[in-house]
Amino acid sequence: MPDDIKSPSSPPPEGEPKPTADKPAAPSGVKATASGSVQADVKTPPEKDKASPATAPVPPKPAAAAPATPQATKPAAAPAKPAAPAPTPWDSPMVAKLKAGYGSGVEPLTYAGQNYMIVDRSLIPEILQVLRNEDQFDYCVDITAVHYPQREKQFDVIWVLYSFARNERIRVKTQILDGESLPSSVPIWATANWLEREVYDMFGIKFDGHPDLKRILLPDGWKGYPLRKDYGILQQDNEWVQINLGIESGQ
Amino acid sequence: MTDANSSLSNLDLETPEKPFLDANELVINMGPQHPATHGVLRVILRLDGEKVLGLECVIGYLHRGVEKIGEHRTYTMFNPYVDRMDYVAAVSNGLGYCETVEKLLNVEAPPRAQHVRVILTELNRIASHQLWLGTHALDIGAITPLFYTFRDREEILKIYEKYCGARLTTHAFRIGGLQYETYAGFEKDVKNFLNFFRPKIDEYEELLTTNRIWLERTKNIGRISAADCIALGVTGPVLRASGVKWDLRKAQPYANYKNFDFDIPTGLNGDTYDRYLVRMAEMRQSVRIIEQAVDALPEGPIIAKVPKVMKPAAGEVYHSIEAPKGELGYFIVSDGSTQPYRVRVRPPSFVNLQALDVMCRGQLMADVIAVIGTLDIVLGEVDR
Amino acid sequence: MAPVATPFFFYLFAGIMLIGGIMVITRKNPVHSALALIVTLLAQASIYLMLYAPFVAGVQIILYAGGIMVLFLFVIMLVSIDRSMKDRQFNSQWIVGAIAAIALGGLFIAVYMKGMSIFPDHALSIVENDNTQNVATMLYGQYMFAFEIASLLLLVAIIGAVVMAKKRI
Amino acid sequence: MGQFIQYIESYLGSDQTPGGAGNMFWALVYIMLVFVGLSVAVIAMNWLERKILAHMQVRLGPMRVGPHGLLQPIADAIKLLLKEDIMPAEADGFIFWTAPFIVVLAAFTVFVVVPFGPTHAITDMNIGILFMLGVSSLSVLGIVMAGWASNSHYPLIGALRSSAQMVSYEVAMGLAVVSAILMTSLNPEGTGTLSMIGIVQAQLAQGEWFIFKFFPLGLIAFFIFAVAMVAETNRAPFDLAEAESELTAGFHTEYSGFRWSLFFLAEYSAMIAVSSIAVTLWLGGWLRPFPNLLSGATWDQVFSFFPGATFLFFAAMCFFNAARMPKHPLFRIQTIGLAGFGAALGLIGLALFIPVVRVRIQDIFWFAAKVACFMYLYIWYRGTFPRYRFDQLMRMGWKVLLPMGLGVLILTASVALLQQKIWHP
Repeated sequence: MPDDIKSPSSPPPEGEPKPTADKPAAPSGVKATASGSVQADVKTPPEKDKASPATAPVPPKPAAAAPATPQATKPAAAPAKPAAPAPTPWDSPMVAKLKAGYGSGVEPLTYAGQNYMIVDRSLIPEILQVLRNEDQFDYCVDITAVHYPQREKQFDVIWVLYSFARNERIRVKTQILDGESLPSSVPIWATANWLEREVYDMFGIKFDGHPDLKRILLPDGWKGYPLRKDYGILQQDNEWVQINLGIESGQ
Repeated sequence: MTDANSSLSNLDLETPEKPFLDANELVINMGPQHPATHGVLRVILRLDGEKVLGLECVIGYLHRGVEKIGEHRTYTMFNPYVDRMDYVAAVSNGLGYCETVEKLLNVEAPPRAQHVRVILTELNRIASHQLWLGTHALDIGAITPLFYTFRDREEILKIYEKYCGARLTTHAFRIGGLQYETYAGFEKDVKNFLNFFRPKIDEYEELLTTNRIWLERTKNIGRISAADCIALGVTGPVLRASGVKWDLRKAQPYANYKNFDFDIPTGLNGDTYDRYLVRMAEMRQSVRIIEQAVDALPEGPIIAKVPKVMKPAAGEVYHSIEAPKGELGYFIVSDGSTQPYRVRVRPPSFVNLQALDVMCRGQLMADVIAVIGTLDIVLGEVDR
Repeated sequence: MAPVATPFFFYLFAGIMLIGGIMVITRKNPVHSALALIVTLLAQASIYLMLYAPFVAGVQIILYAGGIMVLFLFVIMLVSIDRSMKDRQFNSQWIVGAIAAIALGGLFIAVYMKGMSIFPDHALSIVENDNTQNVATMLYGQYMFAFEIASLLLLVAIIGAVVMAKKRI
Repeated sequence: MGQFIQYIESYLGSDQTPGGAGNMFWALVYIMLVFVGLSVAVIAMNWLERKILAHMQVRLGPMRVGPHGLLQPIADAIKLLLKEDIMPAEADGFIFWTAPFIVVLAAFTVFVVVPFGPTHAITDMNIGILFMLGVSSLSVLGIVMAGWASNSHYPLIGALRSSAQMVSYEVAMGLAVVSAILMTSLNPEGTGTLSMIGIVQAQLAQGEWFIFKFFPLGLIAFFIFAVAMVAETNRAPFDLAEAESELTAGFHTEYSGFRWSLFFLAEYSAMIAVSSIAVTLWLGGWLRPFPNLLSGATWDQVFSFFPGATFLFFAAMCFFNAARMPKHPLFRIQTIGLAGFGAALGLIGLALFIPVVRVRIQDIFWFAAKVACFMYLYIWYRGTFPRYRFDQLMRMGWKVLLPMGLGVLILTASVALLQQKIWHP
C-alpha cells in the first residue's frame, strides 16, 4: 500500500478527475531549483469539493435541514437554526462491506457531512486493522477521548482516520467502561504512540501493548486525569506541587 | 502495510549495536532551557561520540490545559485561547476553530469574510515561515537571515496591528465571519507588502540556497521517507518535502481556497534542504494566493447571522485546516449547551515532533539542532 | 644575545622540571598528571633554549606540548576519571622499580664523578643564529638515511593505527 | 643614574629590535606598548564587530552608551569586572582558575616576535615563526583545561571539538607556512629564515609579496592559511567549539565575569596574532603597497601621507555624523562627545604628518591596516556563513586543505629549485 505514497506523482485514484485543467508552473512558482529537488506542479482542486467524495454519497435524507456539504457555496445568511440536526445513516460500499462482515457491531453514521462509525469495543482491533490494510486509511490523524461520567460506558474513544488514496476522512468511535483498556494501535500506525500517551495522560485510559505508556504532558508522578469531567478546572495535584515546586499551590 | 511497518520496525529505541572498544554511551540532556530547542523542549540524546543513537522528547513544560479550559468557556470566549497555542500562526488557529464551530452551528461565513480570512491566514503563513527560516538558519549558524526575516515579518505584523490592534495573538476572526471590517487602505497595504516582499524571498535565497555550507548542513540531513511520514502522521511542509503532494487546501478545501490558483510545491528527498525549499516555495505560493484574493475581494457583509448566545445542536465535528506547520484539526463535541462539551485540538507540531527520533537516528548531534529547526515546532502548540 | 643570569634560570627550569616530573607520577587524577607533564616539557624547552638550540625548543613546544599532549589529554578526558581515581596508584613491582632506580642513580653518580674523562671537552660554539639552517643541513645531508627511516617508521605506525581503528577498510 | 640614561639612549638610533640589541629597558617599553595597543585593539574590535555586524544585519548595534555606542566596550568591561565570579561546585578548582590565564598568556606571548616594522618588534628570534605557531598552539591547552575542569557536558564537548579542530588545522597551517618559508630562501646565498623580520625583508629583497610569488602557488598557500587561521581561532564558520545553538557557549559555558572576559580577550588577540602571521608571511608585513611598481622617493613620500590622511578621514566622518545628530538638548552631550572624538582623531592625524613621526609610524600603520582587513574579513564571515558541522570541518581540514598544502609545498619547492638551477644557475 505505501507504494502509492512513495511515488509522489502518481495521483490518488479518486478525487482528482481532471488533473491538468489549468496553466502549468506560473512564473511565481518555485524558482529555487538550484539543486533542483523541489518541483512545483499544478494540481487542480477536485471538481466536487465534497468532504467525502465519490465513495461516500451523502444521503440527503432527513429534512434537508443539514446541508450535506460543508463547503457548499450557499448564501451565507442561511438561517442558522436548523431544527436539531441528527446523525443520519452512512452508506457506502466500504461501509456495506464492513456491515456485512461485522453486522450490528458497526453503526455507520453521518453528521454535518462527516462520516463516522460507532464500533463495538470487541471489534476495535480488527476494524482498525481492516481499515488500515484493506481500506487504505493509512494516516491516523488523531486519537482522542470524551468522558461522559453519567453513562455506564464512561468513555468515548475516537480515532480520526484519513486515507490519502481516497481523500476521505472518517472517525471510528467506541465506548468503553472506566478502567477498561484498549489494544494499542501503535503497530498499525506509529503515530498512535504519542496520541495514545496523551489520551492516557488526560483520561487514564490504558492501551495494551503500547511500547512506552507513560504520561506525556503532565509530570510523571502526577495524580489524576485532568480531562475527565470530575476533575475540576482549578484542581491540581497539590502534593506533587508541594514536593516538586516547593510552593503551596500552583494557582 | 508490511512495507511501512518494516521500515518502522527498526525504530525502537534499543538499537542492538555492540559498542566498539567499550566506548561509553554518552547521554546528554538538551533543554528544556536551551537556545536551539525553540522553547521549552527537552530532548534526551543518547550519543556515541557525536553520533545520535536515539533520543527521547520530554514535553509538557508549557502545558496550560487549553482543552480543559475550552470545556469551561463558551464558544465565543474560547476563541482567543486558541491564538495562544501556535502563537506565531495565531490567525490560522483562529480560522480552524471558527470554521469548526461554524460547522457545528451550520452557518457559513460570507464571501467577503472568506476572502479576508484567506488573506490574513496566508499572510500568517508567510510570517510563520519567515520566523522558521530565521531561527532555523540561526540554529545552523547563519545569524543574518534572522534579522532579514524579522525586518520583513514586521510589515505583516503592522498590517495585523492596523486591522485588529494586536500583532501576534490577533483574535482576528469571529465565529461566523470577521471581527472587524477591514480598515481603509487594507488592500493597498497588502499589495504594497506583496510588492515589497517578493524580492525579499530572493534575498533570503541568495544568502542560503546555493551557499555551500548551507548545502552541506542541510542536504541528506534528517531524511524521512514518505511512508514513514504517513505512518508517523507527519503533515505539512515536512510531508510535502518527502514527496507527498498533499495539502488540505487542495485536498479538502476549506474557507474558499478552491477559488484560488496555486501550486503545491513538493520535494523529492525529504531532507532538510528540501523542506527549506518547500517552505520557500510556499511563501511564493502564498504571495500568489494573497494577490488573487486581494484582487477579487468582494463587497458584502463580513459576518453571517449567528445567534448571540451560541448553542449548537448536540453533535460532534472534526474539522482541520492546513496550518503553516501541518494539519491543524479541531474536534468539538457539543452537548447543546453554550459551552463545548469537549474540545480536542490536533496540533501539527505535536504529531510532527514525534518524527524527530526517526529523523535524527544516525545523524550527528549538530544535526539534531538542524532537524528540530526544520520540523518547525512551536512548543505552545505541542504542549497546549 | 648575551645570556642573563644563566645559573638562576637553569636551576629554576631544572627545578620546575623535577617538580613536574614528580607530580606526573604522584597525582591520582590522570588529567593532573598530564598537565604536570606539560609543565615538565615546557621547562625542558626552556633548557633547550639555554643550550642555544632554539629550533629544538620550538619543535618541542609545537609537537609535544601543543600537539601530542593535547591528544593525550583528549584521550584521558574520554576515559572515566572516577574509575581510574579508585585504582591503586602503585603496583606491587616496587622491588624492580627500586633496583632500577638505584642502578640509574649509580650511573648518574659515576658520570658525575668522572664526567670530564667520559665526555671530551669541546670548544663551545654558539650556533644560535643559524641553528635552524644547521639542523636542516645535518638532517637532509649527513643523516638523510636515518631521517628517511624515521619517516618510514612513522608511516608504518600510521597505517597500523588506521588498520586497528577501522573496523572495515 | 647617568649610566642608566646612557643605557636608555644607547638604543636610540639602533637598527635592531630592543631584544636584538639586548636593551632590557626598551624591551619593557615595547612590551608595554604592545600590551596596551593590543588591549585597545581588542576593545576597538569589540565595538567594530558589533557595529559592522549590526549594519550587515539591518540593525544599528549599540547606540546608547556614548555617541554611536563608542563607550559600549568600556561599559561592557566594567560590567564584566563587576560580575560575580561563579565556579561550578563540582569543578576542578585549580585547573578551572588557571585555564583562562593560560589562554591569555598564549595569545599575548605570541606578540613578542610580531614585527610591526623593521625595528618595531619586541625581539626578533631566528625561530620567530616557529615560536608563534608553537606558543599559539599552547592556547588549546587552556581550552581543553577549561572544558574539562568545568565538569559539565557542554564545555567538555566544546573543548574536545576545539582541541581536535585546532590540532588538525595546525597541520595544514604549518604546511602553508613552510611553503612561504621556502620562498625566503630564494636569495643568492640560498639560505632561508624563520625570523619574522627576515621573512619580510626577504619579500622586500625579492621585490614582491609572497602572495604573488610563483603565481598562483603563493596565493593558494595564502588561501590555505587564511582558511586554517579562521579554524584555528574558532571563529565563524568554524566556531563549532562555541556553537551557541548546540553547545550553549562551548568550553567557556561555565565561566562568568572576569574569567569569561579573559577568554574573550584571548580570542580576539589570537585573531590579531594569526592575522599578523598571514600579513607577515604573504602580505609583506610592514611594507607599503606596491613597493616594486611605484618605487622611488616621491612615491615613498606620497605613501607616507596615508596614515595621517586615514585618521583625518575618520575625523571627518565623526564630524559629519556629529553634524547629523538630532538638534535636541538630550543629544548635546553625544554630539559634543562625537565631535570631541573626531577632534582627537584629527589631532592624531595631523601629528602623523610631522616628518619625524611620519617616517617612524608608517610601517606600523601599514601593518595595522593589513591586519585590520583580516579583522574585517572575520566579521564578514560571521555575518554571512552558516556553521560547518564537525565532521565536515574535519573532512575539510584533512582531506582538502592538507593535500592542497602538501601539493603547494612540493610545487613551490620544485619551482624554486628549477628557478635556482635552470633560470638563474
